Amino acid sequence: MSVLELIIALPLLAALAVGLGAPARAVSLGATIINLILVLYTTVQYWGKTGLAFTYSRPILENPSLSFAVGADGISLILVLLTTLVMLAAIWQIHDRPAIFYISSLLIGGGALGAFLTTDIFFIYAFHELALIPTFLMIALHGRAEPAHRKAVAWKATIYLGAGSLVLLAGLVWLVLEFSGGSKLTFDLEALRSQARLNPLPAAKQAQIFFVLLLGFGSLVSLFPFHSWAAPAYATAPTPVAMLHSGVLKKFGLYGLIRIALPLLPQGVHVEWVQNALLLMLLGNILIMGLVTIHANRLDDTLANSSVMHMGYIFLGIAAGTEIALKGAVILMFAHGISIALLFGLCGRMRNQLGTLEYNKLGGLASHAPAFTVLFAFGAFASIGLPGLTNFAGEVMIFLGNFTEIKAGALTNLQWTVILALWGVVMSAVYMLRAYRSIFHGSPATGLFMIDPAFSQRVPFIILAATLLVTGCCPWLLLNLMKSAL
Amino acid sequence: MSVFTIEAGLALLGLALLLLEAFKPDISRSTLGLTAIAGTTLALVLFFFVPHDSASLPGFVQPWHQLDSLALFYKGFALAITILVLWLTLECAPYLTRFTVDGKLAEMFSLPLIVCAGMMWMASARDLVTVFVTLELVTVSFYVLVAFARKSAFSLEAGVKYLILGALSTGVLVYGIAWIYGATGTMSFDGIAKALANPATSKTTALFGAAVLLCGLGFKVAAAPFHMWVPDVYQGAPTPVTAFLSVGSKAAGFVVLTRALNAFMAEGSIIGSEIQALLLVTGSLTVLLGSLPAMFQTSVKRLLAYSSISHAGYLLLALACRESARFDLSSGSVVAFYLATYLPMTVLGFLGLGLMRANGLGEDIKDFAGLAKRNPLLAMLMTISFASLAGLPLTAGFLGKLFVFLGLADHGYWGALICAIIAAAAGFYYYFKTILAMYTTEGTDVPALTFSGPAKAVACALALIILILGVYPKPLQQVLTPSGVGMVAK
Amino acid sequence: MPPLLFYLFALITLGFGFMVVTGRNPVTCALSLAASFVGLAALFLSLDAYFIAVIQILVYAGAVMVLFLFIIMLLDIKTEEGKKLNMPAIVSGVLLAVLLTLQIAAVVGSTELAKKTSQDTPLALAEAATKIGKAAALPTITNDLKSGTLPDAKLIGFTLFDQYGFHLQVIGLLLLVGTIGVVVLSKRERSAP
Amino acid sequence: MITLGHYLVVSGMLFSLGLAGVIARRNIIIVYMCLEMMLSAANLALVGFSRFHLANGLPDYTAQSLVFFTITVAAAEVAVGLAIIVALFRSKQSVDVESVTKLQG
Repeated sequence: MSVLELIIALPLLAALAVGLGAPARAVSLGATIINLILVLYTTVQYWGKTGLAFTYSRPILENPSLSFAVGADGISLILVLLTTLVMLAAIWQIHDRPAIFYISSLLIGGGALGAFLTTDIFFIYAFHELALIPTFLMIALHGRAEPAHRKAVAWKATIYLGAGSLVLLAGLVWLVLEFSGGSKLTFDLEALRSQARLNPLPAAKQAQIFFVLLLGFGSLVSLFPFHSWAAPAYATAPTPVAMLHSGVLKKFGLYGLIRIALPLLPQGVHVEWVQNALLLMLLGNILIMGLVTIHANRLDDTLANSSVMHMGYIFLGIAAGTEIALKGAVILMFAHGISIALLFGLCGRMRNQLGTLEYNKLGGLASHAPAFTVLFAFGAFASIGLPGLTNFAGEVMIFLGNFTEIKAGALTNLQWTVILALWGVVMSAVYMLRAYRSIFHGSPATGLFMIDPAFSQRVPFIILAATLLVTGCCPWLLLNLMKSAL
Repeated sequence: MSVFTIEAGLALLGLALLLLEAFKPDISRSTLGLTAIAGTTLALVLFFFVPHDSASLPGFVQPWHQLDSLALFYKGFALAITILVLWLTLECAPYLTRFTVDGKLAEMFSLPLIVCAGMMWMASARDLVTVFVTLELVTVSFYVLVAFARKSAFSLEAGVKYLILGALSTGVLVYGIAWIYGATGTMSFDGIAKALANPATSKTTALFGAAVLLCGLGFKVAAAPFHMWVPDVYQGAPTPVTAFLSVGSKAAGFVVLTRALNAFMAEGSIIGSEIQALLLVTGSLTVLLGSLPAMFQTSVKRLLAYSSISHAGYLLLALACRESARFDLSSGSVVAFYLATYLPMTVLGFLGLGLMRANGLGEDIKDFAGLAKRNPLLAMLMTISFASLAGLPLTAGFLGKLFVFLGLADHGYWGALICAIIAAAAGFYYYFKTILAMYTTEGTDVPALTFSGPAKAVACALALIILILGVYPKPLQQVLTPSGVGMVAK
Repeated sequence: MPPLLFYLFALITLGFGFMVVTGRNPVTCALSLAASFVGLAALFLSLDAYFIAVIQILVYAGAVMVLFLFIIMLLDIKTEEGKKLNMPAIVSGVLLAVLLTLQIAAVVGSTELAKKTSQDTPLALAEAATKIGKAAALPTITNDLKSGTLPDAKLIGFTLFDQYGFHLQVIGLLLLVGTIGVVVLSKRERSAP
Repeated sequence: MITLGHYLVVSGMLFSLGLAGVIARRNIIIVYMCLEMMLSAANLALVGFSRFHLANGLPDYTAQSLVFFTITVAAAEVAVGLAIIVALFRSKQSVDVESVTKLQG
């Protein structure tokens, strides 16, 4: 039994225990903290290593070859670290809620861990689906809106994500069929990779498959124009679900592109029509969603839309495909996950205490709740990309990764896109600063009163903020993990 | 002791139960039911220990029986579903007896035994005559079973509809057999395969016969466009019978279909490619016509009926994909695997419906509202069943669908693949609609719902099987070996 | 069979069949069906299937038709006079029937086998006496064959009991199930309402 | 001369007639009669083929055995079917297809 299996199993077993009536909060928090320790231990063990480590495989079916195979490299470890941190924060901040909140958080987190740590396409896909179900149910049942409205929102997300998953399944099936060689079908990612190295497909075919995968993974990550489910879903979702889905689960699509699509189809993304399509779509994410976000009037809308917008940068890293840009993309995935979870967590608290999130009804909270303000500032400034916080490192690497070689006098489409995308950073600054100012500064709005949470309630947010600061100042901590992962 | 002894023994047990009830009218319902269950369980246990080679069969059945892996698999399958159906009948008995004559249920325990024997014989059939007589034994028994709760207008109407369409399909089937016989001069599957490999055989005649025969079988397995009877009959029939129809009768139809297609599509068959195209079109149509209307159903029993049509479509698509170099699962293997996973999830679904009925609830989606509050365990089990029927990963239902998709993609049948994917997406919609209803919290000021200990045990066992097979399908590995179930006789 | 007789009996079969489909009075329909089956039995005779022809008359025209008539009389089912016809169903039924007939005619036209007459494939009775395997052990069959008569019933009986013993058992079971079904479905409740 | 084709066409026409009746008629008993017609048509085709697929110079008796089974099965089906129809008539006082409409569809 590998330690990775334990990491995957722990939250799922905890969810089962809570479902059978164990004390919800104690079991969930206990499992999550043990999990965090295990993940840190694993990361330390991995330090200095390269490639896939801690591999372990249990054959499940011989024909077609299917096995429960686990393994971790730098990228998966970073995402696993992200998952456990966000899980801890999300579960910790649950307050006075029925057990189903704990169960669903554990299931979403456990599903994400499974998706990041298994190396068999079948299980990667399956664990992601496992994590999606509680998301839908929680939005539909405990969302923060009228029943009819939240059901509509949940259905919209279900339809987009369900359709995206099926397109993804079609793409994965295609991959498996193409790369299984003459021998029997296999779902093992490593076997497929070695096959892809030995007999690469022609570029045109790579492009077709890559595009199908891009549509599938893309709609899971709210790639423009398949994004319209995301903002209402996040704005409506209960706080822990919003934190976990936008912070962690959404990264699955990007992870899939980096771990599955790029290594198996290295030329796919560089074929011109695919790249241009991807660039157009991600510009849609950055520019159009940026403008939409600026016009949002409520904090949850701003956060939800900004979460969609920031995916554009990560796609930009994937579109470039260079090593620096991809590492930047991974760092940005980590950074975005932490910062958006922090913001959604704080946003949920505000909604509980104030009952409203509309900017024109808020103001002057800084004087009542200084600690809260500082924590929010960490999230907001990280989201803008302030140097010293992790997001900055990621964004810079992505932008630079696109300029590794500049031919005299001619900028490529990629580079033009980067230049346009830089305007997105300005937009982020505009909406985040506006949100920050209208909530925390100015004259206190009448009838609103909010105090700092008790210290024990602050802990989850402090952990997230500290992570942003530490990895922001020392991005090499993360970079070191990914030495040869790409 | 041979397999045939077990089959004949089952039929005799069925008759014995009838006699018992006739001569001892005061015998209790549960005695009868438990005897039937015990007998079938004993048969299942014995089935694993008797010799499995054809030489062990008595001489007079040997020419008509084959005991290949396909037959053995379906025989075990028939026994398993019969045990579950008998048990379900016992569980639903208090409700069912309100609609039967004098509150008697004896035939509900004895006829399934005869049906089971018929299905087991059908699985071994080597020629069309055996197929015909065993199929009719099963069908006629089902006429009686469907209309059994005759004091309920629903059951009676379902009986009439099943009767008319069953008889129609019999007529079509015999006409198809006639033409196949006319084209090939034989009724044995091996002989048909041999004759069809001979270029001198008249292609149009053979094709016409095969198409008519497939239409006849299409009725039995509810393939489009012969699926219209399914929703009405499934909705009207008593719930245990519906479960039996949707799993047992369908599996029996598919075993015959597998055998017939192995003959029609054997290597070098002159009509192989046409039959394959026919299957693809029918399969695509069936998945769509099953899934799309299901989205608009308000009755869960009807919804399950439509979903059963759509599952038949996936099975037909699986049959269309013969093995290739890369995808070396024979279509028979995939069908067997799919049916093996289909059994626990469908029975669990109908079990839930039956238990709700027994508690005085209806079968509409609105009756499911707040089920999670009334009985969290039942809600969880039903969720597992529906998630698996929808084909969610990590449940048994996913793997079967995945193999169908793999087969279609491998052969490059993109049109059919797209239809299958659309149907799967629609499936997610209607199953989640029901699941959502169970967990909804509005207006759930209703009493709790109880069910018995044995019911709990069986339901939990079924759910566990669904989950275990979803992540660890190895127990079914034997079904999936290339030399396993349903290989084309080469 | 002379062509004239064939056409006569085919006309009887199809003509009365048509009356079944179109007749308004159920009694007429049932009697037409009986007549149609008599015509069909004559066609069976012309195909040297004497035994089948006889049971066609005994079982179908006799037993089954009586059952139908009995039920019609018992339930006192009136004619459909005055009820409106279901036009879409009629149109689709007729259309389907015409298409199917044309299809069958086309298939028949394309088959070499269908062009054979009974003179092309004569029965070789005397020759068969030596070739019929196990049945040759029965002197009644071989004697009949040698004397040039077709021992139709004997041969069918031999086939049924020699080869299809298992199927006969199954059919027996089926008839029993049918009997049980009839009892279950039509017996009156003990406590009459 | 009368060929096998003649018999097959007659059988096909009888089969189609029966099918048309099943679709178009509303009286369940007559629908059931039409079903019997279809079965008989199939029997005619079987007997026709058996006469022309000679086995050892005799008609092929395996096919005629099937006809024997079909007729038996048809008789059993008629019995069960009429019992169901009688039960339906008792509860509804009608044998019209249209009266079977409690189930949606």
